[in-house]
Amino acid sequence: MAGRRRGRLSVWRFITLRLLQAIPVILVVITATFFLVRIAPGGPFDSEKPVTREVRAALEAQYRLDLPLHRQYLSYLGDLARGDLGPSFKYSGRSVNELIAAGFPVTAELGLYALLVALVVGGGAGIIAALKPHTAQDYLPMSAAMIGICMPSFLLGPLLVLVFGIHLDWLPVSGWGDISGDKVLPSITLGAAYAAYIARLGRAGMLEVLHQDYIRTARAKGLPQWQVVLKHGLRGGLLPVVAFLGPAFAGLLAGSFVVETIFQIPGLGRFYVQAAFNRDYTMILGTTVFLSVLIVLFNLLSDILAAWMNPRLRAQYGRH
Amino acid sequence: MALLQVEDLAVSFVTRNGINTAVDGVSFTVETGRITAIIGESGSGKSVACYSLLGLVPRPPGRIDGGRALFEGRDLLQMKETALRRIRGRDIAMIFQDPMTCLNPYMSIGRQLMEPLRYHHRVSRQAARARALELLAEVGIRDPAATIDNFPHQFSGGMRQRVMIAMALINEPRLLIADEPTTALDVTIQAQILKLIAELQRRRNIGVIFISHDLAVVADIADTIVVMQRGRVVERGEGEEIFQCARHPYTKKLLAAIPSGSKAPRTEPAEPLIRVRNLCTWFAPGRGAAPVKAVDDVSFDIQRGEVLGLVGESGSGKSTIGRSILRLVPVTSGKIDFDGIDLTALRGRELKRMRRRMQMIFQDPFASLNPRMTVYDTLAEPLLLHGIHSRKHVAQGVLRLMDDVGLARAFVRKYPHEFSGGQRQRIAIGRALATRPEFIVADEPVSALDVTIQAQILELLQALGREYGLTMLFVSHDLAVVRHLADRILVLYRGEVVERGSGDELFERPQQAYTRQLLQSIPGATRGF
Amino acid sequence: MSTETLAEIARAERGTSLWADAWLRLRRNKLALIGFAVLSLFVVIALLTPWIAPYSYQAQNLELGASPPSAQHWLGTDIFGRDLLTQILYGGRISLAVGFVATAVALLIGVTWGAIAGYAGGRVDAVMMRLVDILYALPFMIFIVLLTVVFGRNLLLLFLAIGAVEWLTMARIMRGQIQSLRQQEFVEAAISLGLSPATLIRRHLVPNALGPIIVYTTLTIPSVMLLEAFLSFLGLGVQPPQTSWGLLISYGAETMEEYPWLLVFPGLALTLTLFCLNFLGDGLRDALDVRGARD
Amino acid sequence: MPSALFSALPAVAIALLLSACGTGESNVVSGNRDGILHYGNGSEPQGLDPHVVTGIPENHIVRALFEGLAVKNPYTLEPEPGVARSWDISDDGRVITFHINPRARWSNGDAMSAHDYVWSWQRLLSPAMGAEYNYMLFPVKNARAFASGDITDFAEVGVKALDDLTLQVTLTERTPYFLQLMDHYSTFAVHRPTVEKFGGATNRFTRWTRVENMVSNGAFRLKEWLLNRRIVVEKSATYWDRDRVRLNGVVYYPTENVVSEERMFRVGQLHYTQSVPLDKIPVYRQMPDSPYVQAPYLGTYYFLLNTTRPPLDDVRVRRALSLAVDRDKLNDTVLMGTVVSAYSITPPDTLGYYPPKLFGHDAQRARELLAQAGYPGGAGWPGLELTYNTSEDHRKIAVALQQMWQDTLDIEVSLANQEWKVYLDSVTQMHFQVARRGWIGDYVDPNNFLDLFLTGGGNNNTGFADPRYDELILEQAPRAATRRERFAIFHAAETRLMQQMPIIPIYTYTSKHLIHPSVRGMPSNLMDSLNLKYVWLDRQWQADGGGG
Repeated sequence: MAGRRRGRLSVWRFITLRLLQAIPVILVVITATFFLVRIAPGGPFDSEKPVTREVRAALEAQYRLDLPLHRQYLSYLGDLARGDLGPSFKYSGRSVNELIAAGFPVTAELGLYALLVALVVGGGAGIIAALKPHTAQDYLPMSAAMIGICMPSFLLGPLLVLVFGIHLDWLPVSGWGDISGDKVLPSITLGAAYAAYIARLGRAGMLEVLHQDYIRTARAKGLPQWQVVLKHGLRGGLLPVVAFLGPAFAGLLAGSFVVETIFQIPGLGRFYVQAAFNRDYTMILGTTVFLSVLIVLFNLLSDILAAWMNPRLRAQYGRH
Repeated sequence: MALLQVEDLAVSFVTRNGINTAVDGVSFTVETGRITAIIGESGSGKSVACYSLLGLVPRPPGRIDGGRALFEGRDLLQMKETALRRIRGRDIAMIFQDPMTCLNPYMSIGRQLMEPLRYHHRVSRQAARARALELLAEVGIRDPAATIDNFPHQFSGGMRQRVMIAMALINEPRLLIADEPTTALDVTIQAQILKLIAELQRRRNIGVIFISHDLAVVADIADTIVVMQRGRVVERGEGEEIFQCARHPYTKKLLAAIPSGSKAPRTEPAEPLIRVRNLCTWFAPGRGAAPVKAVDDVSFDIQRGEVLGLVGESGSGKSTIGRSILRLVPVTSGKIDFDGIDLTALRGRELKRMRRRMQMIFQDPFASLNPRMTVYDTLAEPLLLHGIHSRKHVAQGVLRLMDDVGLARAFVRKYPHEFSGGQRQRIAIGRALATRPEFIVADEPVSALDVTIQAQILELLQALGREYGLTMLFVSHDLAVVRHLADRILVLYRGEVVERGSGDELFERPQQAYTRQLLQSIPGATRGF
Repeated sequence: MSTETLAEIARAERGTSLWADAWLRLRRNKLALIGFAVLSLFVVIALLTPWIAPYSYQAQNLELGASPPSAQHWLGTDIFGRDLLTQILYGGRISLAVGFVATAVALLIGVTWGAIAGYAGGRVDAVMMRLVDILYALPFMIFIVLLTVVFGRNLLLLFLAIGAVEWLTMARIMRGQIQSLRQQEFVEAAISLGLSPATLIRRHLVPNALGPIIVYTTLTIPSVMLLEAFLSFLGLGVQPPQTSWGLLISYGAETMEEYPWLLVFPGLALTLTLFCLNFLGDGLRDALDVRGARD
Repeated sequence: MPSALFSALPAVAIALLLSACGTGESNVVSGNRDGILHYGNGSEPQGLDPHVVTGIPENHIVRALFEGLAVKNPYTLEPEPGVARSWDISDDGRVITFHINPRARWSNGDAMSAHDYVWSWQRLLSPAMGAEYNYMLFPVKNARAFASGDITDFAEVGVKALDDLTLQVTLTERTPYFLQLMDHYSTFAVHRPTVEKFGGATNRFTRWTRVENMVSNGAFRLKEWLLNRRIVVEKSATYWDRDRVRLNGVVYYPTENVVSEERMFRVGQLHYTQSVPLDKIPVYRQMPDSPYVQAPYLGTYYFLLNTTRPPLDDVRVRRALSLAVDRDKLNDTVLMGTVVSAYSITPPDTLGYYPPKLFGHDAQRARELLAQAGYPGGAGWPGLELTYNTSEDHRKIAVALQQMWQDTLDIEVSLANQEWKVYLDSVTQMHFQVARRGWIGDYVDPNNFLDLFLTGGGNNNTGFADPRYDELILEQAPRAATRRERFAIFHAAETRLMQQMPIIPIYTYTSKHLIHPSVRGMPSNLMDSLNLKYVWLDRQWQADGGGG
């Protein structure tokens, strides 16, 4: 009992430690991004019809760009410490906080569905392939996975729309939460590449596990094959997948831009990419900070999940 | 009628390189209430024979070529998979060799225990749990109620094997197949497990097949002994018969392989090569936590040309001492003096020079060889690194080493996985000797090997020790092995030296209770091997 | 002591035997060989393209416009009336070069970085991997835009830019591999021989960690080819009339309904490359895994 | 329980798929029934404050929510009454008196007054505001001085409320297009109490344009604003001319991706698209009852030539390049006949003005010119780089031009596409040799195009400097007594411009939309100007196949 309690406490220690380690990372990211965006050619007020000098000066004053660079930096850090990501340059009268708050839930939902698709399709394909390696049952799903990996979403998205949205008229071609079923195609499109990776990872993991001694033990108990695979093989086989999920989910959020554009989804991915195109300084910084925090959190989460799924690792973290 | 009657069983493996006959016309019987031991070294087909009965040999590449296996009158070999599944884990249960890998690490032992019961008998969860608790108590798990929800890694090897046994017995099978159930365990634990199996068998009156490579292990418990070599049964008999009058040369070899006797006392004058003073090696598990005192205030000398035995069970710190001397783990405090040089103070280039003079042979010849380096590369590396041979002449050096350790020269381009365990250990020994060291730490060099191989390797070590004039620290959990080889013995318990003396002294006049326990655990001890 | 053995040893001395052996084993894997042959063919075709291409890659025939496959133009023409086969041939030169060189850059940096971090452990590892985290989080597009401005545009820069992005994952995989290998006894054995860390990493750790790296590499090459197209949009990649498979596919995707052949054929070229790479990668992994060679 | 999670996944996935079945009634069908127009608006507006925003998508929404003093008739583009019931222009054309319609109301019921305009224009011109379109009011006396901070008393600026319903505007000089500017959103009035309540006159960071706060004066009022999803406006109950408004509402979609927009149109999610993918146009053209609508547009697509650097400092080289371009062929092939070849900067028929046409496609003459410049047959050609911002259509044109120059003149031209802001930077810094450019008129007048090339002008970007040209545009044209005289001066200036060829005009833009056949009252015009007051949806319209 005592040992277990100490283990619990240490998990919190571990989490705290990791979060503390993340602080310098995020600080460096902020600093580097802050200066990088200002070095990049073109500014937020550049447009095809150039503004007069007076107007530019007034705009810069409104956005505090008239301050010396180090003062801008310090005042940004000050605002950030208070949780204020500043006003957007592009969307007048909107704060970056507000824009992220509007976009993130949508992207998170999209990412979650995409991940579900990836897990169901990819995990399923990986397991099926691993059950009978080097047969058609292996080659077919794995070939599909390979195509999935190299099929960019700017290609898969429109293809799915053409087939299911236009020719078959089963599903809406765009939108998010407006028409029933409009979440299906984007989720599949975004999840496809990840499904392919998961299929490969899952297959390799399952093959490895199915050769373990404890699988033989399970079979010696007289369990049927499906129980052996699902009850004894799955957990160990999918561990590499879990380790992949954290970075993958963070990647999904950052990489949802293309899918969000194709399907006109009001998510964070569009803001993230457009901010860079618009040189929306505060928005670039805000989304970058937000995403790096997410990356840290999701990596931590997938580590914790992996540890939770793997009792041996659980013990290791307990000792840390 | 016999519980199990196997007749003319033949199993082969179809591989790309042709057909490999693994089991060739094997027959044996198992009676209710009796233990049949199948003895043979790795690759003799003893495990395949038993696995094929239960359909646990993967097919393909495995193939059953013929024979019958009547279990209570029904031929197991003719049964469909579904019918066989009803027998597996219910009427016939198995225990496997390595309790570390044979339990599912992701599932609590309780769930694993209950699984066969729930699957075969559709018992409620509560009832299954109650039965599991009973069995855990029966196999000697302390406080089962508190530990039933623990995971395998939270148990020691011996305890895991007890769990395995409980799992096998939970459905009250009529036949138990135990495949080398004690080979991966320390001697003391091995003795306990053997006792447990014999006890349970008597209490339940079931039939047992006990598979082992070591005659000594089964000496006390087997009723019938079947000796197998290269897929065939070469000898069979009631337990006592075999020991008294073995006919087949292979059986005799097996008997002879059981280590026995003490080494003759040394006559050379004592001149310490290594002095260890107040050695402490602690591991810090993390900031703030109390350190694990793997080695705590240990002092001893090793004389030049001496073989010093270091005995203790897993976790006693015996391997850590060896690694501390070789500077493979950081020393917490204390002094290690090698021929007048303080090893703990060495850095960089000096340390590298020193490494030439001291080498190590590891326990697991599977893990201690780089799987992607050929014998040639493995042996040439130290020769080139320490400039013992020029690149031009290194091939000659490699060949000479192979001769020394008794490996055929033709194998020079092969990879470790292409060798048997004993051959691999020969490569490892060759690598250690390549630098012509003065001192060698042998860390359980034979405990992963079959007895027959064990004897060969021990002999090789002895011969090479003489030839190279080696000083050796020989680490083992097996007193019999150590006694056979060592001039003096240290007994280690929980990081401290509890007793020291020559082999005979310890065997005849053990001072400490722990030493006595070690002595009693030697398999076949009562038989006087 | 037969002369045979000596001859064998003499052979063993030449070159690194692991790679020689891997090659021997690879030669027995039919799929991998096919993959290797097709890829080699692609490379040879890419090298010979200026001589074998049926048309000039920039000559336009605006009146013809986009036309489906025909006797004159086997794979059809694009909207400028340019021969698609020629475009694919020339695009292959760029794509294959980008794919292989950029991946090689990523491989070099990633493997070295990951191996050092994984071997050193402790604080060094923490600092090195935090740097990887930082690079992961930086806004990629701003980074690329800056590159174009600071260095101007050229292909070498493109390789470096892609390599500089792709090595991060490589480093992570490598580090994980090295960390688990680090615990193995043969590493301890190598240390006790007195090997320097650099030699130890190079001779003992890296060859044993190559399996997953090779598989990841075969997946990286096609994604790098597509990334190149994206960088071209940001102004870093190849400029028209030069082209690449990635660009052809992205143009083709825009007009997949009107001129499907403009998508299908470049897509086929990329997919074929991907499959061959994959077969070769799996084969190479198996070939390097000397243990798996038993059956 | 991870295993429980995994076993739940298929169920979730199936549920996800099932919920998809049946896409239901399309937006077009329901919109036609309810009088709601579904409008592809190109992108999310950067805001809805008329004095802050600058783009075209913003224009569409702001003009639905607000109304200017005078509005353009969508059929003729001539000004017609808006908030002002009528206006008087003095004989010298410098004083305009607007008579505010007494029925004009803010959406909260407040009456509109001339003071609203005085205050709003002061807001627009205030230096602290940084309104990018403040130059729209520069024709007004002292407006420029006030905007640049030279004078601080707004009373000196030529805007006065003579009484609640009378606004008097004094201009520096006769400005024939001034009335048009009253339909530009920067000159719209905003509701003073609302703006001040949420932050003050010149604060850009206020929340006054949010749905719950916004007070506007147009035919529609803001109903819903979901970022990057849609903006919904509904018919205003307070609008003075509400009886003529036939739509009940409009839904604006930020259709950033033109290909996606076309697909939305195809499945009946949109009545109207902002643009049409080039490759889809032939298909739509062939349709019976085609929804494809194309019309000339007040804009020119051209290439800037950097006249300060060789080889383009030689007018013969510039002319050779221009003459070598076969604009008609480009239009017929790559551009699918969707544009009008241009040979000068001002679009033809800019309120009756026609630009000079000094040249056509002439390969022979181009080669001669190049030879005269010292590069006979392309020999000794130093190379040339053409810069364009990343876009599929720009790329196509650049690739075609590159080959035309290669074929005709035997010269090497390399292409460089740049990301938008990098491209803008290159153009303003003049770090280019040839750069793609487009100009869309803010108001229908040649001046809006010709003043681009004034010496040192912010949009000149070519190094072109001609004192005589400056004089014609700045001195003579404003003093012209009649439109004809004025146009003659412009013609002379434009002739000078095209003789020196600091730009290569390529084509006059066209507006291209897909408009559902049920949409009525949406005529094409040169400004692509939409007046929602005229638009209605034909409920009777029935398609045989639905969406189109």
